Amino acid sequence: MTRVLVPLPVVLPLLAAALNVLLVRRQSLQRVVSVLALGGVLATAVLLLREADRSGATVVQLGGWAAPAGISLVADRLSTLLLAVSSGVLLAVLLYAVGQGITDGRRTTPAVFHPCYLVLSAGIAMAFLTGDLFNLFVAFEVMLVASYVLITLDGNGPQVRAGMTYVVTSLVASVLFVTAVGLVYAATGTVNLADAAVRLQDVPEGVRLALGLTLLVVFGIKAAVFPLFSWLPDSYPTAPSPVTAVFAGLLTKVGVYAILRTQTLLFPGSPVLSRVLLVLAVLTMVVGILGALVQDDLKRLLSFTIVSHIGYMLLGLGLASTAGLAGAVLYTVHHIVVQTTLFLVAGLVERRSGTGSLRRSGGMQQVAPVLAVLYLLPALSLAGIPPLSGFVAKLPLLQAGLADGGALALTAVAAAVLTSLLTLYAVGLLWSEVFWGPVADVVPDADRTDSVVVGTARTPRLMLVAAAAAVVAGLAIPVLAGPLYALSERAAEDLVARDAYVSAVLGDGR
Amino acid sequence: MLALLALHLGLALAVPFAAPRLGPRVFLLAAAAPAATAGWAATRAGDVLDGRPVTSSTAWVPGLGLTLDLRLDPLGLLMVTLVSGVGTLVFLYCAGYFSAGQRGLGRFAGVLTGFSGAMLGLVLADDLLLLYVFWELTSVTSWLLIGFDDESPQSRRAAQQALLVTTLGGLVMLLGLLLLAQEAGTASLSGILADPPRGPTVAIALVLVLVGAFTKSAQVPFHPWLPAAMAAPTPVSAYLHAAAMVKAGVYLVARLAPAFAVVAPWRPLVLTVGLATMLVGGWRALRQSDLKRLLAFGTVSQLGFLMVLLGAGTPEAALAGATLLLAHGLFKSTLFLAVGVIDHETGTRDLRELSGLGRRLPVLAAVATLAALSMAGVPPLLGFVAKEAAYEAFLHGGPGGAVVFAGLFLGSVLTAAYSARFVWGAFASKPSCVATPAHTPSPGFVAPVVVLGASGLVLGLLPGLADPLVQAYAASYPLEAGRELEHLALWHGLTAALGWSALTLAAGAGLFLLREPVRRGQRGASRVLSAVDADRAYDLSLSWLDRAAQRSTAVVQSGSLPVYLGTVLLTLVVLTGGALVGGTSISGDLQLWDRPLQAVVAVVVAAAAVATARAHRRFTAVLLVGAVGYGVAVLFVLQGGPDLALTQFLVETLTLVLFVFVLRRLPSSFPRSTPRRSQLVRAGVATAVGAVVAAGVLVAGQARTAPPASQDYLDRALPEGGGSNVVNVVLVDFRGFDTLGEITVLVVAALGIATLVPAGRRRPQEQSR
Amino acid sequence: MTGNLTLALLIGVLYGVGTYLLLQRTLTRVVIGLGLMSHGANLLLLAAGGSAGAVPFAGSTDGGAGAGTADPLPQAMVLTAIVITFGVTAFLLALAFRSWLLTGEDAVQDDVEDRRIAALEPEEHPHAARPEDEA
Amino acid sequence: MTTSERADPSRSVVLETAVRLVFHTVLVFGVYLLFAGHNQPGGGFVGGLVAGCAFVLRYAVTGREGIGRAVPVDPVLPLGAGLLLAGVTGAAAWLLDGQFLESGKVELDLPVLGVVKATSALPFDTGVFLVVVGLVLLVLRTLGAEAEQ
Repeated sequence: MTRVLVPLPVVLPLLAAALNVLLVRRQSLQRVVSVLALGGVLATAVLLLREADRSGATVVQLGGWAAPAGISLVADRLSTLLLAVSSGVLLAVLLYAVGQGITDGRRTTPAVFHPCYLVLSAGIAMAFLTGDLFNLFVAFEVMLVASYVLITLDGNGPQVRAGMTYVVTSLVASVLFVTAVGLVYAATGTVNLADAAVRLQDVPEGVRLALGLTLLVVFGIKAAVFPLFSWLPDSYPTAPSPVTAVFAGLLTKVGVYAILRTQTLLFPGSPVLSRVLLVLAVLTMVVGILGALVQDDLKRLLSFTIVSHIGYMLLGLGLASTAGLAGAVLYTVHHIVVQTTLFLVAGLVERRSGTGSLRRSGGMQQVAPVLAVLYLLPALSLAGIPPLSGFVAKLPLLQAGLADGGALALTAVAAAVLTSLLTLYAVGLLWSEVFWGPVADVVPDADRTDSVVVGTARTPRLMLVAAAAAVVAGLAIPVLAGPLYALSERAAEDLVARDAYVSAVLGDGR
Repeated sequence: MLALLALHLGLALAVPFAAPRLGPRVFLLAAAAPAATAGWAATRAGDVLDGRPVTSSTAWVPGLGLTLDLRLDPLGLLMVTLVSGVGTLVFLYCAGYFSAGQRGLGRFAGVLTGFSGAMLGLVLADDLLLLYVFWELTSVTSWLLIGFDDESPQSRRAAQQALLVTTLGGLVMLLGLLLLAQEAGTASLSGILADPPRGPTVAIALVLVLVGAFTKSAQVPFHPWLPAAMAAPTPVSAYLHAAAMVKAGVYLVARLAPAFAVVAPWRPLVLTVGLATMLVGGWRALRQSDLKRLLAFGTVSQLGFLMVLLGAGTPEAALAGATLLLAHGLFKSTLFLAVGVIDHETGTRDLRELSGLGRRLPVLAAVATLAALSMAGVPPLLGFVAKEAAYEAFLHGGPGGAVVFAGLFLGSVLTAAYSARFVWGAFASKPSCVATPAHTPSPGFVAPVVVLGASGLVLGLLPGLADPLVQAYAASYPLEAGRELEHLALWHGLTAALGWSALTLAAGAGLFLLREPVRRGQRGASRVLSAVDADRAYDLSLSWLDRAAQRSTAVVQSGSLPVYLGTVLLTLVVLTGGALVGGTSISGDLQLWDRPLQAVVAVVVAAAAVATARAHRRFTAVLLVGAVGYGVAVLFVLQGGPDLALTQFLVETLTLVLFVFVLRRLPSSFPRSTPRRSQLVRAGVATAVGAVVAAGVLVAGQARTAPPASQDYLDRALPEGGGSNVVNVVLVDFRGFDTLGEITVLVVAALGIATLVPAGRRRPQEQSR
Repeated sequence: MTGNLTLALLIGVLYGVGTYLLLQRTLTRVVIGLGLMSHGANLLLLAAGGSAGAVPFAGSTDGGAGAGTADPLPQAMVLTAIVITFGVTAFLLALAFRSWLLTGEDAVQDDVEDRRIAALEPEEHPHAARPEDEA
Repeated sequence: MTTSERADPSRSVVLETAVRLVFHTVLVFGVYLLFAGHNQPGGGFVGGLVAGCAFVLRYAVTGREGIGRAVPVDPVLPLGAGLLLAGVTGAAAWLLDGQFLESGKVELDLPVLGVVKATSALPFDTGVFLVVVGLVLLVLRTLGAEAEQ
């Protein structure tokens, strides 16, 4: 059964996307196809996660070609966990988008939205599942090209300008990715990750370090790591709300996943890489959150918090201990859910208030108390306020950092704590400006980027339900934190004991 | 105990929905939670005082040491009395305080109930991390409650200040708690206290924990948030900012002191900070005209007092501290609630405007005076009993010796003085102003105040009632054999402490009577001291933070794509290039070319590439880039890839066509290029990138030892893949998944082009709205 | 594996010129720069497969097993990369075209909000809301 | 470009006729490359690109309308169908107990033709071919048409 289940999260949305391309004039059918496909992906992902947690990594050799001749898909704990979480998020955002589309009656774009969204989902799944470096490049391209279209969906001025920044930066990252693949192939003669892991042992330390750092730069761009993040806050906020939400939650995490996977599998135990990661973690956290403090736009402020909190995941990775990795995994899960939720809610707030400007809004607590609650919970969670998911996810990172005890690790812990405080300051500022205060008069922005925003529009029920579901999912994380952390720990142990991964892919002969 | 917490949570979630129907009576519903808790605690009191604490344990995240461990012991019981006992009365008071039309009533009631639950959890938690959970929850609920009047900028600022300061402390404390748990090998509070770890790390951990306690209990220099928090409705001030939440820091100190007061920096730190707080608070209280702010600074002062007593680490001081904890909870909430009644009935709480209220509101005046006397330490009230015990503890060689005692004495004098100022300010008839008109409060509104005020008197007259409770806590200190703690009493005989008490009251009275010269002196002093104003320091640090944020963001977020790309490529140069330079070398095994023709083509391609950069006309540049593409195709042929070359050739042609489509509409020449210097910078980055990549190719290639994974493709392509063109077999079979992804890219790119450049004749301006 | 100096240098030149053009403000130049860099990357990938060799056709060389035959795997990967680059470049050109339609300029535009924030004079924190003691 | 050509009708007619002749030849060559690709240089991409070039040639002479006449389908159709075909071919292996994308030789015993052998690589490559052709057609319809104005 696994031979069907493992590729399904990629194949199903791809086929559905192809179908949706053909259904370009039948939007109601497109919706049905999309929802069914992503629902199927979610179900598959959950099954795969259960299977992976029960009996370790499941490997499918595509085309029946044993590794390293063909492409291997590997469903281990880490990949299936992230797959399951992202499928859920993708489905929730899809419903939100459908809700938005129904009421606003978009004329130009929905025909393209559905196939692109499904391709995005396929690309993300492909990136999580693949065990092949070049295929990972292809997965990134699949995901990215869909994101290019989605981010410029309305084709208006700000979107085209921001899209340019986004597309060009991503293309540079893609060229560098090909470069890195080329260098890895030159040094090892393989692009299969497990095979490369074995062969890299014979590669001189200096070359290995150079390869590791090159890949780090490549994925660092996607993951929005300091100093490679500046494209993100410029480009994400202009996209339509559901698109921003899914980008915010997922795309950077695919970069983080790629860093996690390649660094632990290909370059384990390099002290230099660890140190570089920790330094980058500190800078990413602090510089990112400082950026959030000076923003006036709702989504821009939140975009900087994405950047900042990527630092937490790097911190866990840089510590290179099982506990640190477990923390990084759990933090990734938390951040996917919470950041997506915040952008979904931000979209609702913008619709309701007619502006994304902090200064110009106010009193939303009186106007829309439900939105206030929907914002407050994920916002406090992001700031790591207990007992919400951000706290539960931050805790293992702090513990691991303190247990490490090194000067750099302790600095990183201090930076993490400072970032928590400043995040609270930032989301508190947003709360204070948008939700508190006298009710602001609605003055719709002149340069509205999201063409569907209608000031004080009633919130469509489906959008609200989708956002609320995301909030509830965020609340479920701390409730289920016991098993979830145990799972993250097992996933981290898999990452550290990479022999299991290697032999699962290459067969026990190696 | 978990059920009680759940009850709080359930009611907190329910009351906002009940509020529209019930109005202010919703507080009577919400009061069920603290009332039930208080009732439950009363039934368990016997067991707890007999040394059988009530415990419960539920798993949460075992991997992280997070456990829902709860434990009710004597100190917990004392705190529950304040949290739930006083809490119940405050809830009842709220029903009279708020009017039916109050905006946000349900929200307020819900958050207040939530706070009550969080505070209960805080004092019951027997797990360090669980304690932190509730600790931060009280901060958040306090933030929301202070910002209740959210249309006032003052409220919003005060709310933010309280949140930031207490959370800063909380986070520092979290690090301390984690270190402590790490050193002890457990996060269980009772476990750590039973077998306290020692060592330099523990000392650091304790300092971090104390920072948390200091911020929460408004100790110098973190105190300004507390007076500012008076922007909250009065019940909040009485409950959170007098009786319950601000005691959290003191509670934590009281909790840890028996085990850790002997560890090096604890005592000097706690005593210094506590005394400073006591004096600063008392001093500032003396010059307030707003009755609530007067009480707030009084609270700061008393919290310092409590910090000294409970952190000193002797059983005698602990006994006094526990007594004061109880006394302060009672008298301070009484006073706040009384101010609330005054504010409610007269519309002001400025003591310069109030006059003659003693006659108009006699019951309230009597109760409030009783509470103020307790605060001042006048017999026969509980405050007096507590202060007697405190003097007793430090007179006979307590920690810190004479200096600490002198500080306590001075602080108590100030306390007596501002207590007098309060009573005078609130109730006296002042010749300078007319009698303030006041409504008569309903009996239900004043009743909770009376109960609270009277309990201070009752416990003062019958100290035996409170004695077992505080004794049980003090017993958590190891006591030398044969030594016994004194019991609480009104009359210990003619002791030195009694003398000092009398002196305190006399000096306090003197200070009050001389209030005009004191006021002038204070004004002069405050001008000198304004440089060290902690509240200004808060504003300045926020300003500094904003400036730092603005500057750093201006640098990293310039908004310019070339800068971003330059940063990305430079990062590559630094990291990859650094690794290449630092750890690798190119040695031997190099050849100029595989086939000489490669060199010829390469020179042509390179020349075309360089010419591209120098081209002034768009079309020229595009043609040159096409030439580069065709040249690369030739190189592909030379390398042994005809398929590749064919594809490259066709793709290059189509790309050219595309360029032509787009360029047809653009001006034929590039705009003038930017200044020479910035071009030089670009050229520098470009050279570095080129060098790093070229070096990378050579170095990486030399590292190869094993034959490539593709070596058996040639053998397997025909028999297993069914084709002899190996590259095609790789594309559609070995690596067909790549190809599937690749055509997906093409499909989506096509869709994207279709949305950006619609085939219909619709101009973008029409459809961007 | 024997290094090929000519190819390495050419790759370096392509990356270098590509970078130089990428850092310009004219959109067309940026696109061209990306194109040059992609050419460089494709060559690099191919060079990573080792020396030039015979066309990888099954049965084209005696003994089959790789001796003197070019590595087919990098070729397949380069082919994939070429086609992907083509698709994405087409999209980028469409985007550039639309940008030109909207702004009338063939230039990379700075982010407006970033410029605004970078130009902000940091304002003093509002002390107004601070409660004061008795005068 | 186009305008100047239209201004000289005689030249346009000659060119158009020439291109019409070449057009079909190139198109057929593209299809040939698709089928030959598994054993000789070629394949779905190359075939598709060659066929695409045929359309470009045709477009250069007749413009957007000419393309519309030559291929009277929405270019979205080959795009979707190609992707679907490639994907379904890959998934069909599941029905035969194989891995995704596992190639299979199907031997069909047809009434007239007898036993016909086909590898699954062909429909897969045909999907690739269709997508490439669809992309070129779509670009001609949009960017090409827009630039014509």
